[in-house]
Amino acid sequence: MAVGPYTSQTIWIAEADDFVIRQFEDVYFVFCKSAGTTHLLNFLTASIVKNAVDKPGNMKDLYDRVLNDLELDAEDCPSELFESSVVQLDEVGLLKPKEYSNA
Amino acid sequence: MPETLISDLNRADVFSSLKEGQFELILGAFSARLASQSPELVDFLFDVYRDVPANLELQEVTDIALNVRPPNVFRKYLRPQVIPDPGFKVPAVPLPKKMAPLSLEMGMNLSVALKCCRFLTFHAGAVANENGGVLISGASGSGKSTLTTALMQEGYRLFSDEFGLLSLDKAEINPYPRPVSLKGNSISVVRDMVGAEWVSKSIMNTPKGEIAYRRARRSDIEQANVPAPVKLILFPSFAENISPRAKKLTKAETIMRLIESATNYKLLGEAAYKALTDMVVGAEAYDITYGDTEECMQMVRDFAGEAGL
Amino acid sequence: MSSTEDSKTKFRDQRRQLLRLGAAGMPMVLTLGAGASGGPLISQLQCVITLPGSIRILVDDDGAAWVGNGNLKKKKGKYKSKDINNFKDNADFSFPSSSAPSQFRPGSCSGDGDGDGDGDSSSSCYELYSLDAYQLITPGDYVDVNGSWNLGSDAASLYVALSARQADLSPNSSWPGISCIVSILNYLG
Amino acid sequence: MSRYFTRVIAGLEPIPENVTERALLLEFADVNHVFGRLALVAGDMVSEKMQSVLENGVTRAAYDHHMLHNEKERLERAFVGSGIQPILLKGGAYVALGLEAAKGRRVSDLDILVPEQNVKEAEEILLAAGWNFDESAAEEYDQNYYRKHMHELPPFRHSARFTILDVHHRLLPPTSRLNINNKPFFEAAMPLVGSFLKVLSPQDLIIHSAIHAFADGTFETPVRSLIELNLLLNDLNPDEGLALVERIKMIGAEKPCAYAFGLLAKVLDSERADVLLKELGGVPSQTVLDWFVDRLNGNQTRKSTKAMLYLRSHLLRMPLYKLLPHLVVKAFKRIGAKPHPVRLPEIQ
Repeated sequence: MAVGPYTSQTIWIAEADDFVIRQFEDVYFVFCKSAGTTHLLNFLTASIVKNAVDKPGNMKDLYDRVLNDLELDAEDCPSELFESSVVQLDEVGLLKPKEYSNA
Repeated sequence: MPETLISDLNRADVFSSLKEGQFELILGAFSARLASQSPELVDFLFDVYRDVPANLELQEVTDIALNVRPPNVFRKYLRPQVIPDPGFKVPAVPLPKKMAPLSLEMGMNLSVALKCCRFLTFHAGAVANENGGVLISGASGSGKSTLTTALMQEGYRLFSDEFGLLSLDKAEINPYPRPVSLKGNSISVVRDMVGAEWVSKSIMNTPKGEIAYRRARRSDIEQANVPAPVKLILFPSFAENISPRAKKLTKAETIMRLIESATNYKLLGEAAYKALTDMVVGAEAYDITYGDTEECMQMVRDFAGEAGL
Repeated sequence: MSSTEDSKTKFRDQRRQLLRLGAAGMPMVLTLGAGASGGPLISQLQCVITLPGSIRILVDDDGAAWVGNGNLKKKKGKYKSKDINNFKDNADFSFPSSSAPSQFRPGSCSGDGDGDGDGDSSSSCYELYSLDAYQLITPGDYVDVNGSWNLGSDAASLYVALSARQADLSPNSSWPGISCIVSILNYLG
Repeated sequence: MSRYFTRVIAGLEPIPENVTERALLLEFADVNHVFGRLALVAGDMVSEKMQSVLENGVTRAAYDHHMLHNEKERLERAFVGSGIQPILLKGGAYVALGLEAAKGRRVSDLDILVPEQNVKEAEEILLAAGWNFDESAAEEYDQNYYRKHMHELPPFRHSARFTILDVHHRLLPPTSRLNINNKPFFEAAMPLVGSFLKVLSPQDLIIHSAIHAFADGTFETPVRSLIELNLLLNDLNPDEGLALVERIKMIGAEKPCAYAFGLLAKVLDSERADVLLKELGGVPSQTVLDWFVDRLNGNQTRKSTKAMLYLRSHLLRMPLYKLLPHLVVKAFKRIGAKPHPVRLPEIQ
């Protein structure tokens, strides 16, 4: 369930200053300072956040970069899974749309 | 000023101090101000808390304030009962007057669990030797108290059978050596293990069945301000007639489990996250299933050795 | 194939499996320590009371309460005194005044036909609550993160309030769910 | 003792030197939900031990503020682009505005105000964004009850975060005897900097706080309410202060505000409140004002409390059976139902 409206053109960003990330094995614990919440990410969602920190982008852009980083193809990681992962990150406040954050 | 222990005090003085609500108990991580009209509580303090530093007049504000009192003025005359009153709203059941000690212990535990934020608080037993500490995380009935007692017998200091208190600035646990609470069958197991003189007389027919307390040793109390780095984390579970088995846990699994067993993880935010992950980095963790305390201890000894304890 | 490539393949396979699970709906983000109460899961708080049969609770304006399964019908907002007395006489449990918290007590109170002794007098000084047979009540849901009771004004909340009162009056009674409520009242320790 | 402790926590009296009094002060602050406030007032003027005990209150308030920050963000995300700009109320607004009244304050729920004509749409937006009606109010009866009689929708609870959100469309129920003009609140609401959300004007914050404390029925956290009102009032600049009385009259909140000012003058010696009270023509009833003072003093009945205070111990506690009704007062509006998760009635 999306937290709010977004489109394919929405630019997603992640604010690195707001996180404390610690990796254990293939699992990432992320503490979100502003919200005071702890989240567990896997390699996919961790890569999404990392890419959105380095260079915010729209859904398609992030999708391409993440697949490239993880050496995966669209068969391994369908775009629906990618989009639902972005929405989950939005839900917990680790990603947000850029136009919203500028408001 | 040298510390006064409860055993140094006069019984009548302690009782009148309790009546005045002036009795100050100073024990490791937390101090407590106690008030009570119950002579049973005085007996209990002189037995189970005899080596604990205390003052007849309040010297400082305390972490915990507890009034072990009859539930209301009228009930006192109708049917003697006591209720723990930690000075804030908690669900508590009034107990018969003879159960005042249980009421005290429950009230102190509730206060620590719900009120104190200075440490990341795990629902866990904790002990340590000169090389480091062991955290024993488990639900009621997992044998936390029995294992804590068994490790004490092996030369470990008692930190607590109920709370692992992790500092927020470094990966150290802090002692709070209150008496170890024993239920049902574990009472006789522990009496055999440590000698009957170290275990209080049983309180029968409590809402939790038969209860007794294994006293902290003077050496535990004397070192109640000396923290220890955590080296070993155990998640025991007890089941009758089961052969012992253990599984080494990954760091990630350990972190997730510990977050679940912490009473104030969310509350403490970033500090808790850092302290907890730091602690797990420096410790080995095992899930243990056992049906016999000695068999379990054999495994624990091995793990402790590997962890450098 | 070299052993490093072997482990690389295994690693990839594990990741692919995780992605398949994700596509099947497994969450890819997990928020930790977000229990319903905002606090830790305390096992004693998880116990559930299953009501053994349908239960009715009658509350008067002083907060006294009677618990039974008798029938009571309201006419024009009032109960017949005869029915009330009958319910009280057959109640399985009764509670002294001040037992039911104020939000469960009848809002306004009036009686009529009083004193003529024909058994037809009626009163609005009562409120009746009903609980279904086999209804599940989780008293722990009514304890908030600070350890305070947080009751609504529904029948289940009333049942929880009276359970706590019963634990106070008689922790060893046959009140349905008494051990659950006592374990909550004792949790920790 | 309560008046004295309230004044200490309001920063009007020094922290007592006597250890027993200090211990009682800590308990008083805890019971009255102003522990974090006391921590601020005490600062480093007290012993290290007392500071470390008070730190518990700072931690709890910090947690609440984080939670609130998060909820506020989620709310913004939900409403962005909808054209509806909810107005943050109460603690949520104080925290978002960084007001003095927010410091050390605990906040458990988020309260928002939306115009009545937007309520339906707001409800749909919230349901779509993961808020559900709290189980305790999910039944049709309660839904109808809320919609008909209350000034808010049934409480929402977020399905993943379990936080509670109260959506108001007016500041008092239509059935309230007090006839509040709601329109000016909406008209004067101001944008919250860096956000899609709005907040009430500085004067309206005070008026709403007074309405909430004195007209909502219960005066349930008297010490906290009073200290909050005092801080809000102190934040007004002189011009805003002068305009306040006109504003109160326009809104029709003379009564709760008179009691608020009366109490501030009486308990906290607030000169500003005294001036405002005179402008309003005094309190409607001295007896009612005294009753509020009694509540502040924790009196159930005057006699019994006097006796209690003489016990010098912290016997302000109540037995369990009295505690229960007391505790549920706060929950009174959570008109409940069976604790089953119940399907929502369709929303047309």
